[in-house]
Amino acid sequence: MGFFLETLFGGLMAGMLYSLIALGFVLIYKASGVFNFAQGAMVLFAALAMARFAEWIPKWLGFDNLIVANLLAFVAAMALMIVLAWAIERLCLSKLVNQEGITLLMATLGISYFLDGLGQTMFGNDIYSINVGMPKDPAMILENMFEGGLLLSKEDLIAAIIAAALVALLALFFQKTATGRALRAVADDHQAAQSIGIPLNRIWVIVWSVAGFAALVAGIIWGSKLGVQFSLSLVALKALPVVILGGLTSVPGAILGGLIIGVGEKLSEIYLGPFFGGGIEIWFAYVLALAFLLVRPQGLFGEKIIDRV
Amino acid sequence: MKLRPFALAMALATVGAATLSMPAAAQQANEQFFPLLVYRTGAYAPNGTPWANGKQDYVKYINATGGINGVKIAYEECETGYATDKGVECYERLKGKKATLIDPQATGITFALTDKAPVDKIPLITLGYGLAASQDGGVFKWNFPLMGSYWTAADALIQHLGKKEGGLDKLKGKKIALVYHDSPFGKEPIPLLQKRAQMHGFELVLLPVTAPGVEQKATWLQVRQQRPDYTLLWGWGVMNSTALKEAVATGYPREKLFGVWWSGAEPDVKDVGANAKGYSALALNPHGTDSPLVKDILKKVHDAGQGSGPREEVGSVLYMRGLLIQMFAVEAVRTAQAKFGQGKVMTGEQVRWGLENLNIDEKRIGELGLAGLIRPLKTSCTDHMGSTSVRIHSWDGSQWKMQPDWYEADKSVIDPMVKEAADRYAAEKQIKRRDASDCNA
Amino acid sequence: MLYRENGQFKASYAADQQIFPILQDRVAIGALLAIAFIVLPLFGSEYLFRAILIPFLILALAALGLNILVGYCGQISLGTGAFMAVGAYGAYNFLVRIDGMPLIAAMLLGGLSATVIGVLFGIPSLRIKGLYLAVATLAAQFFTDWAFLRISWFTNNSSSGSVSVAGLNVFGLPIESPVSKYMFCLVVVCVFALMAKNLTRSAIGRQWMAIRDMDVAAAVIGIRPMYAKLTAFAVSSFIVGVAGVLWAFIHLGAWEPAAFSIDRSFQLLFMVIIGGLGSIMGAFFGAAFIIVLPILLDQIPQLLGIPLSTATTSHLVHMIFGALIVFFLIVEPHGLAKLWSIGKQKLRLWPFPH
Amino acid sequence: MMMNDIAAAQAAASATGGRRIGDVILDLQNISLRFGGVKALTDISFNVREHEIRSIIGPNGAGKSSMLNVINGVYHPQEGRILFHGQERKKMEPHMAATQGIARTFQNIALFKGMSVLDNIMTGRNLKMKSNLLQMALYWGAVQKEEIAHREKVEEIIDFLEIQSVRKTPVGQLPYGLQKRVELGRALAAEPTMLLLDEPMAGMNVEEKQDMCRFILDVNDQFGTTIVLIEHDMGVVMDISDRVVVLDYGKKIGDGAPDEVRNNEEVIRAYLGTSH
Repeated sequence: MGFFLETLFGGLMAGMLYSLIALGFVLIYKASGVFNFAQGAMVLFAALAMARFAEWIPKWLGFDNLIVANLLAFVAAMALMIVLAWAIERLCLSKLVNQEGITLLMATLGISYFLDGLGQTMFGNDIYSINVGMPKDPAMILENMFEGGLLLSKEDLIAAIIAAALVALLALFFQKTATGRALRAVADDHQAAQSIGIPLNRIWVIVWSVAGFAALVAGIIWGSKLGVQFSLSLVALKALPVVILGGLTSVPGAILGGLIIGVGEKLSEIYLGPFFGGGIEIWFAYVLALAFLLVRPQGLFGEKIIDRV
Repeated sequence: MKLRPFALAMALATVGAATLSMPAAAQQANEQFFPLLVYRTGAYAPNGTPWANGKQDYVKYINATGGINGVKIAYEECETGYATDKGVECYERLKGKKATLIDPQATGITFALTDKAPVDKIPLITLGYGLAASQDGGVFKWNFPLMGSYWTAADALIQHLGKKEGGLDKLKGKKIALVYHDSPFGKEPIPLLQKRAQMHGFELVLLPVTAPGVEQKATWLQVRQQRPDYTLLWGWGVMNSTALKEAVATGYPREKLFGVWWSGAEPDVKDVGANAKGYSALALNPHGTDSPLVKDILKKVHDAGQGSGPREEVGSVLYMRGLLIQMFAVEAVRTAQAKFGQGKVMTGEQVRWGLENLNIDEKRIGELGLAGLIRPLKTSCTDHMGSTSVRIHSWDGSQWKMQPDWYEADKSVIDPMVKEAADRYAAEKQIKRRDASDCNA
Repeated sequence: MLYRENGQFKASYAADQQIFPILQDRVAIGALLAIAFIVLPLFGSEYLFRAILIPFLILALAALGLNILVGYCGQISLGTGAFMAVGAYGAYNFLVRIDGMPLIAAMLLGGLSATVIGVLFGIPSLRIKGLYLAVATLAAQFFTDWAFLRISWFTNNSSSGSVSVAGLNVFGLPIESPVSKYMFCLVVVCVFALMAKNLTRSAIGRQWMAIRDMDVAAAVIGIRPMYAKLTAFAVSSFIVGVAGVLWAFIHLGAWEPAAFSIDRSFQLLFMVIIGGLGSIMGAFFGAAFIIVLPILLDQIPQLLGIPLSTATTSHLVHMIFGALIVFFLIVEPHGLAKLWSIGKQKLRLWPFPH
Repeated sequence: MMMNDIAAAQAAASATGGRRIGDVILDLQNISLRFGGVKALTDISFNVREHEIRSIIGPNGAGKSSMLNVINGVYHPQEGRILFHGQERKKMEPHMAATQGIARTFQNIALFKGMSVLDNIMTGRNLKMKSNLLQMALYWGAVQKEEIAHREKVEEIIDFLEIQSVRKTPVGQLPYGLQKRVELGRALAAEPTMLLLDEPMAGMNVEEKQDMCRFILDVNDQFGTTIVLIEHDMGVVMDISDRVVVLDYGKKIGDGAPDEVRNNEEVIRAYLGTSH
């Protein structure tokens, strides 16, 4: 029982991080109809920028303070992500308006390749660390209830809390602010939004910047956990089933989907894995999402697609 | 207007055709050519880079000190990205330039090249990796897994655990987990561990990690559930540091965690720092900058502005492994020259003979500037490994600390397995085992 | 003035429905085949065969298969590597488990195994579309990656999980030397390319394109979406599976599942995009481009005397590929094949532009 | 001017006597269709007789296109019965309607824009092509013969619609009016017994409309094809239709011969009310 709960917690905490990445997908899809395959590359790019700036800035400016260095690096990395968002809008999206979803998806595949190359050329391809002072050792809780107590990774817990806070923040931003309303208007109907004076281009820059922000935070959390290097871009592949399960257009879907996938894959790996020889979590998440799609093609909270002719 | 990209494409195609059809860039007639297959990009770049730099630095060092009896070494790097098909492309490209020896630097590429090498007559040096069965020179005429294979590594680890417990028989009833990279590299040790488990009565728990290994939460939850007495780590690249971090996060004692020699370098622990304290791994090669060889390289290569990588990297574990691989390559050429002609460029076949007749004794080790740091190595027609000596080093939170004891793989365990696997391979490939006359040739 | 279709009148529908209705094109393709079948085997270097031509032919075949699915039928797939793997491991098992299994039979059976799996993972396409389907094909990718690593039956209980083949022959002729390997691939690719072309210009090809361009309208004129999509999946994965067999048997010789990883799937998708969606010739253009470009980028700086580090080159290749993908999608969504036909159009008018 | 021409064409058509309105072949009974909470069609009943030209009119959003989509199986009504040739239709997919001989065109052109005119019309014949996959891959003998036989049929349609000069052009490059014509050609290629036309003349100039009217009447006349037509141009509708159904807000408000409908008060109110 204790172990089951540990697995459950582990899954929930991993799921929260998937939600964070999935949120980046959903935001961009809602606002620009682009299924952004480059989200993973953005995570890597942002994390590389963060890690390297935190290393370089103290050297350039000649001081030695971890907190200041991290703050400055965060600002610099965020600025870079905004520039990136602008460049993507200017050079790519604005030229692909009204193209089909598949074309846009393939364009983001191109962007993702480009970013992988650019990030490593600019920042190097070694393994770098992000030190934001996350506690690494685990905590034991409820020791009087379970034999040996329940193991809880403090780092995962904090990461999950940050992710949850950010997800809540973004959801609020989307629902309550004027920009958020404009974003939703764009999501509903590009042309209508344009006709009432919402500047599409600016909205896209904003939404890609916000996705860049989500990527940066995800990059910092994952980077602090795993170290920053090439494989970080693969975490996006784990978020894909989340988006599919939750529905491409739904913020709550991304959150709930993340938790379901997180818990589902951990439980499956531990309780079903041994019967299959292990290593099943990656495809299990996909097959779970796929099976779900067959029942509900638009995902958990997605809007039903009606073909109009 | 629309024609312009087309014209551009045509121009590119013309240049391309010219480049591709051109004969391989001619190199000096009196140079020994070593292709250097490396990976400095992708998921395994942090580990591949120091390795590649070590290989290159040693070549530069030999050239700076007058070559091999006056024969300079030409080299060319080719990026494989750890991908088998890229590796094959590199091999095909560089072999055309009269390649005489190749270190594929990846298990998958080694498997693909093992079939091609005998045809092209290019020996493969796979120091500490590759196919365990290729130790058997009777079947694998062109493969040289010098210093050890995954079987000797696993054997040494089990011996070490036995020693800690006070005897191999004390392993009875114990539980040993293997957390491994889900690839041929990670799977190779399993047959040996299963055999040892049978011999000593310990329980073996297999926990695969999907490559590249950034997601291990479930694996380490299983470790926590199973509570193995020891856990062996068979990882590469980012999998290692992630494993250590997850071990920390799930509170698995690092003192009970033992890595293979591909899981015991600086990039694996650097990022975990003090939290990895107590973790041990096999040390196939020495590290540090104290040896005369490394000091000399720093002086003659790095101080001359010729260093392949940053100076701080020199002496790191994987850098030293690259250095050692290239050193054996050079020694093979030297050995071959002794037989086929001093100061001549050796062919692939001659280098192969050199590899098969290596005899690096204590005296030679001293001359190479590594006195006391490596064990003698002597290869033969039947034994392409030469030595199975290995030590253990432990991470003290900031650096690797070498432990004094040397381990040798137990021949009585390994040899029958090698023979059986080699015979199976020979049967599959319809290869005839070499006879004595072939050995003396 | 040389390239003219003026005066080449078609007196019958049969003549009008030829693959290359223009005489000059027929001459050109004949010459190309003559070079491929006669000149290259005589004069090509081993490097040219092994490092360029053989992988080019095989990947062009795989891209061709993928193009049927993506370019002709409009069903995006990110799991091509998986279907190649199924082909390779399927053929391997037929070869090692059945005594005296001829290579060509094993190859076709491998293709059929890929067809079965392809259709299986194509079934969701009946219910889900576009982006969602892309994720379904990723499920195929990850599942097969896992299955061939984990289920030792597929690898004939190889302890390391790596398998290899040796002593291949066709009708007693050994497929060992680079030239024989090249010729074998060339024949297979030519046969399949011709068959693929035939399919795309007959009724089923029109059904695929109809589904691609507007599936509701296609259904309304009597095209069964299920039949059209599943045949596209079947034909596509059969061809891709055969390419997988060639890749494993002929090109690599020894392989592990990583040879068919998701990177391979993306690589093939890029070939299709750059080469030209919905074009048989595009698959060849795309494959040539993607194989040759990195090699050129490796070599040209060296020739110019500005050696780039291997890492820089590799990153550069990534960036150039990425930029080209976006470029092609924006400027010429039909890829190199379209540029080629524009070039021909210009040539037709040359030297008088109007 | 134009009306006269059409009337003349109609007169000429009836003069040849090729057309004889027959029995009811399609009977729609109490059809209701909802999308989520939105009612698109409410309790609609009407029928179509063999060989007639049956028009559906109504203001925008009246449910006309939805009605066609119900007839050929794109939408599935929640309530009601559909009888085709006297048999009740069960679960229906669009391609089954095609096999029963129902073809249609679309309000917003639904051509296959990546294909040439010829290929577009050839797809219309797909139900009549019998070769299997392997034969097609080999493209020998029978397949080639079949292709050529169908090509001949398609060329007849191309001649009929007077689009010979663009047969190899990708449809996306054609002007709007020609695209509409190609779409009609694609529907005709299936040799349907019933043809559903969704605003075939929308956005056309007078001459194009005349041409299109002529084609519709010729089809009806020469092949005896039953036609269900949605059209906004009242003049055209009243001139060429045998009977007219009027929809408004998803409900039927009128049904009958053109003259009856023209004088139906509810219809007049609906049209005046929505300023058409």
